Amino acid sequence: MNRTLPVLGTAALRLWLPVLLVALWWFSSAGSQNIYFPPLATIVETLTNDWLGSRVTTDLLPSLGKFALGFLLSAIGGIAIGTWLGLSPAAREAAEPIVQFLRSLPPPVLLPIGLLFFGITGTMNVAIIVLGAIWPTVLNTADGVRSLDGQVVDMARSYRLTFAQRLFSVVLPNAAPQIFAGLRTTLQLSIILIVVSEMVAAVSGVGYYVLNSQQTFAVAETWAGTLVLGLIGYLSTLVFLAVEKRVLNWQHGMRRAAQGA
Amino acid sequence: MRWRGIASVAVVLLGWEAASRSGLLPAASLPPASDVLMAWPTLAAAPAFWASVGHTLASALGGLGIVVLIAVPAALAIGLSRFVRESTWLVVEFLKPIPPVAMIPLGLLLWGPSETMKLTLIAFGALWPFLTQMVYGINQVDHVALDMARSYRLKAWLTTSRVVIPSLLPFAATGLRVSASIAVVVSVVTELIGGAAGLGRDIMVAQSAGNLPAMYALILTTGMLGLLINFAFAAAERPLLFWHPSQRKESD
Amino acid sequence: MEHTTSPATIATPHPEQEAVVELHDLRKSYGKGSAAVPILDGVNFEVRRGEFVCVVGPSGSGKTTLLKCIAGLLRPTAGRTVFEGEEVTEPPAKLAVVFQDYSRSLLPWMTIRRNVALPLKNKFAKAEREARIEEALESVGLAGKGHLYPWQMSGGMQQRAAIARGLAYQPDVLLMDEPFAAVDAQTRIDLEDLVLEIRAKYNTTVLFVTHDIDEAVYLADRVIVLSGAPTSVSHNIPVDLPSPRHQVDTKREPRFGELRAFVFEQIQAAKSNAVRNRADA
Amino acid sequence: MEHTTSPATIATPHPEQEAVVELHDLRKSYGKGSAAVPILDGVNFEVRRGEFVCVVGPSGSGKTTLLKCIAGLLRPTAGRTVFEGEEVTEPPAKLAVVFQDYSRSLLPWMTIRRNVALPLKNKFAKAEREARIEEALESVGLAGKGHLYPWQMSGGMQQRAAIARGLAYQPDVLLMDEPFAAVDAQTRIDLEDLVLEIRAKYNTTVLFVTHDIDEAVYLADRVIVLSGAPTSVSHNIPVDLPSPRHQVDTKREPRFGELRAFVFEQIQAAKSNAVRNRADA
Amino acid sequence: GGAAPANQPTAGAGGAGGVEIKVGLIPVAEFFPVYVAEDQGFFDEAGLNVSVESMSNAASIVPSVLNGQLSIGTAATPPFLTAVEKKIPVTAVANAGNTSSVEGEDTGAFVVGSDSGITSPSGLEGKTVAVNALSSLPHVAAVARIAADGGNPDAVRFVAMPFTDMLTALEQKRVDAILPVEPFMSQSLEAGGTSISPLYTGVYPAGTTHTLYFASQNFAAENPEALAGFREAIAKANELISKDQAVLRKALVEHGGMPEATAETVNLPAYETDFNLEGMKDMAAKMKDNGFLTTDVDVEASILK
Ligand SMILES: Nc1ncnc2c1ncn2[C@@H]1O[C@H](COP(=O)(O)OP(=O)(O)OP(=O)(O)O)[C@@H](O)[C@H]1O
Ligand SMILES: Nc1ncnc2c1ncn2[C@@H]1O[C@H](COP(=O)(O)OP(=O)(O)OP(=O)(O)O)[C@@H](O)[C@H]1O
Ligand SMILES: [Mg+2]
Ligand SMILES: [Mg+2]
Repeated sequence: MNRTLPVLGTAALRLWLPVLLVALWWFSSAGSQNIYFPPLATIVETLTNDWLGSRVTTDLLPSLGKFALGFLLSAIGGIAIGTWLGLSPAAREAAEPIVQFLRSLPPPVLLPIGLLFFGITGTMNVAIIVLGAIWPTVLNTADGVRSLDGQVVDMARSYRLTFAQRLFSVVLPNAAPQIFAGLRTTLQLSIILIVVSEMVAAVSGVGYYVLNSQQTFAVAETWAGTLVLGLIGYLSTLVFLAVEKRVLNWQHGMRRAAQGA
Repeated sequence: MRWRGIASVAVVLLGWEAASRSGLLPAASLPPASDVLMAWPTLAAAPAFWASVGHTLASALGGLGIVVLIAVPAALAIGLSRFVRESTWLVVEFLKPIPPVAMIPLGLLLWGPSETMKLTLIAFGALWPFLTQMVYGINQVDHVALDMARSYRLKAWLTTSRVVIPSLLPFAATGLRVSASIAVVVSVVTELIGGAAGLGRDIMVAQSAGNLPAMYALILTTGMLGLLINFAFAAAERPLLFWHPSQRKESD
Repeated sequence: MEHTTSPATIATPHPEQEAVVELHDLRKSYGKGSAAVPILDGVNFEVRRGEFVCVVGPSGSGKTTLLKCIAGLLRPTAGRTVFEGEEVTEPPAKLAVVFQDYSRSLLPWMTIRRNVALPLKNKFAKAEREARIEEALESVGLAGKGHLYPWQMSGGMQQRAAIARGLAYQPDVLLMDEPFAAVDAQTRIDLEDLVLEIRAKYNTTVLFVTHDIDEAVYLADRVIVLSGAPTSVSHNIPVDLPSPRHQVDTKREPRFGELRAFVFEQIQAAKSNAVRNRADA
Repeated sequence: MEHTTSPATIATPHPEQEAVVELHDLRKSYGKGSAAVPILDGVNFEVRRGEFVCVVGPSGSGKTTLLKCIAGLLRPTAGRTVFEGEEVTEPPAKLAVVFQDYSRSLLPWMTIRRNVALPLKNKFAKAEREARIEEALESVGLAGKGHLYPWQMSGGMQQRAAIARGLAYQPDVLLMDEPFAAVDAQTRIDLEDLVLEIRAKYNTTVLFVTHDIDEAVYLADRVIVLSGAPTSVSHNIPVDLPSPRHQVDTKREPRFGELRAFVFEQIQAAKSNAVRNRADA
Repeated sequence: GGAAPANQPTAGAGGAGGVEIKVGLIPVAEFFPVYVAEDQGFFDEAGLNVSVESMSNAASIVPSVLNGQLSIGTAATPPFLTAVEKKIPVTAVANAGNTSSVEGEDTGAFVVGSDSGITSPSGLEGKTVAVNALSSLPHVAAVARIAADGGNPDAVRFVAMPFTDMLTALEQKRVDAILPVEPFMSQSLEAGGTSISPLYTGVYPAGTTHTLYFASQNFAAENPEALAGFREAIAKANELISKDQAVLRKALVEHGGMPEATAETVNLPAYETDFNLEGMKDMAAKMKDNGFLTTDVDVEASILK
């Protein structure tokens, strides 16, 4: 009893606003004549028709695969590069202009470069996702790595911890909250970049679906595709948070302790 | 002092030039570095170019301003109130991955190829990184410091402004820099596709005309813009974060 | 079980004053459900206005936990804390805490002076604030150091800065958690007398956690000895030494030696008891 | 100016052993250029193998700074630190430090057990490591608490955990910065004897900063008194008390009382001297 | 909503006090008569005050035309027909560019690598072909051409990529053929690509309206005179250009930023004064045959009378 109540409470808390918004949308759009704001019912119908059938294997799974691969590569690469930049002032100084420059380039202009090196393959889509989404993790990791408390640095030095120990037991756990903040943005950008990467040379995929329906004035499909992206984002965030909760367990505990639980 | 940065830029440019000249990089889609750099003076001579830079920069910064205005109170509410956090969770997580690119038609329908459309989409695209970062930062505030604030019964605004916000600053600084480059990116993309005035539209026009050197010079300009904004933020950060371990290197 | 017996018969101090802090069967566990570890296990005592009460007990027995419950920073699992007649649900305004973890209770982005000034913002006008800050810094031996940041100071200086913040706030009730642990012997003596002086001047009620038994006996009107975890009050020892106290004279009195030895023995007993209890369980 | 005179003539302890740590005119300022504040102002002394040296001095005089220079954590502005015959440029492998700011030197993302285990990974095989960790935790009274995170422990427990880490590492030279400031009287006594025992068993050289003069005299072969900032060695006092020490017997000896009083006076003098110097400048 | 600032390649402020017309213009040669008309004062004569917003494609122009931010949009005929089929309330108001009748003057081509061994559009079966966008004018034309050539368009894999990247993709053999239009067609041929077939000529009847100007039905209903004036001015410009292409080439350099050398040599479409209905109907029919449209579109009804 005691244990289920708070859980139910959380569920109710989480649901009321989305339910309210969806209801508002549903009723205010019902019978809408505006071409760009079709009734939600129509959108949902399109969604179920298009996205519960064969498109799952032809469009959804390939896109998800590219997204997952792109995100993982961004995460690993971002943490690696960020750590390197955070630890070495010389590397930071040398790489900073390039990094800052690259991350300010709009992803669509990265497409030619992706095409150039990877052609019209899935690798290109993944490369675009990585090129566009890696930066928040790089930046956050670098900043997190640099924010190590002086007392902890002294401890690590005086006990002559090996480089690996410093890295995995001291530097990265210390930066972990900030790294996760970066990863979460990278996650978001990875989904967004599915669309951008499928702007070029794609004949299937969620991003292609959204773009193509937009080009051909298929508004309900555009909305449906956008909702699919939202769902992907939501579900992947759930997975992400589960992982984060495990890794940042100590931090949650510390916070709860501070709040007097 | 920043010779390493300058050196690495020079190396990249020289590498690019060499790769182009040797045919490693196809000149048809990526002209040699020298051609692109040569296109710059021509561009810079035209007032229209500077007007475009101004448009892109103004909307990126404007959008960023909106982001800060929205995100700071929102993050405080989300971080400090369980009710707000849980209630908005689903909506926020659902909205985050929606690409601003997909919102362009809606933006155009509501506001046309205008500044308002651009600002809205920039704010929409750049909000989330900053917000995410701020919420993570709130979870990091030292609990001993918070206990101190509570026991001295600091008013909410004092606790916020003197305890929570300063410890948030390192997170906010990172978040703002991430958001700033996303703001530039979204700004350019909406111009590119949505046709609002700015560097993105110039890129689109140069591309239609097949003027590759000009197109790449414009692309470089957008990158430079991000670089400049970033340096400005880094410079502004230093005096604000002097107390932070990352900044007090010479404390020994 | 609680003893109020002391080595000899003594008079209750401040019997005429009302109780400022009352603890009624205070209980606190960390963790939930089956993982809950009881720390405070029914703590009962009261502190009267103007009284100076020292709390001693083995390390890890729950002194900090107790102080946080009194300060309204932790919610007790059961039982009540009453402050000036009202149940404590959030930190009372007239109370200040000097934390054990001094290095983290100072804000690194503010100078010492601004750290001390921070809680005064709502309480005093500017001119008075300035005067108070100067006075507080001076009295803890940090005159002229107000411009330093916490991370530019030694451990003892940080601790003194935290004390200055508590003093400048001039609360009705001051809770201090091992405030002098990091300062040298002479400074410690000075600070002890400083706190006594302030208590005398403003009739401040002080609840003081310390590990130093000499210090406890020297400062207190009453020493509360906590048992080992889970904690309750094992002894409540009135200190019948003449006031005002004097570092040399008071400590020279035979009664001081007696009380000191008695308190020490009680802590020892509390500790071995706790060990025994644990072995039994 | 440095005095090696003590209240009575005494023999130099361990004169036959080589020096493990030598300080040659060590100087350290914080800040650069005209903003530089000198803290260590020419510190000279040496510590011989197996010796137990206590460093005392006013709060803020530079004891922590000195320890960090010896540990290779701070680069001196001038002068040299020599460790086992070699100039210290980075932390020597055979040296361990127990830091004053214990709450920040423990990693909050690891349990106590893992905090203690961390530096042992490179030094010992798994089985020995396990044994050492158990032994170290046991000896500081934290047996069975290894699964707790630092933020689940009281201040004293955290400090003991940091001590356990230093002990388990079994260094040739152990630097300890006010390691017992946060623990109760009885635990303190136990830990004092523990450190003496370890020193005897492994011939560990110990450099020990403390504010407690009794502790300094009780533990040390030699007490070094620092002057107020800017700091130099004001006194170098050999402690001619018989070994092994005993908490009751040693402290009962008249010589103990003499040394205690002498050290106290010297710190007082150092302090007022520093004040005078500052007033002169 | 804010007014759109128009300080990009703008047709300038002509006769003050005229009817404000804002054109959302895709910056390709087909629509440059707008600049010519402005430069020649044809809009002034019609009492119009025309300004230009450069935009990337019809899909992004349509919403702004519908909400009144733009008065007139530009589009190739296929996306326009798609919009009409989707019941978007737009109507064609003027003819822009037309299919050239002379084979050598086509503005688009099938280009393959010189050593590809592909010699005709039907030879592209099983191959990959780059187009600028799917369902675009070149895509629709190419499908029709392959079908006409006896090939099966369904067996050809069309992929979208910017014109600027096509040549490289071809050289790197990422694709087997590309469908560049001017100025990229000339560039591709110069760079050693081989044209195996013109893109538009012969697929559609000569003079087919392949690009056009459109407005929202609302705007058309409320501003018949303005639109008539616009059609008139464009017709004049088109007529002028058919006689003297130099005016248009000049506009390409001045208003489009096209390098002069390129502007002087690119092939230009035909510019006719009025819609070519037969061609449009033919295009609609072919689009339906090839799956670009699912229903029959009433082409005649989609044109403003
Ligand atoms: N990073 C720093 N920047 C500037 N001054 C510093 C810094 N760290 C320490 N100091 C100054 O150096 C002096 C000595 O500090 P240190 O920590 O060595 O003292 P200590 O003897 O260990 O004192 P305590 O007994 O209180 O711990 C202090 O006056 C302090 O203000
Ligand atoms: N957040 C927490 N979660 C679980 N256990 C905790 C937590 N905080 C404290 N404890 C436990 O509560 C007990 C009492 O801690 P507390 O800090 O009150 O002790 P203390 O008497 O102040 O000790 P010290 O004198 O060493 O400071 C300790 O055994 C500690 O392990
Ligand atoms: Mg405590
Ligand atoms: Mg110190």
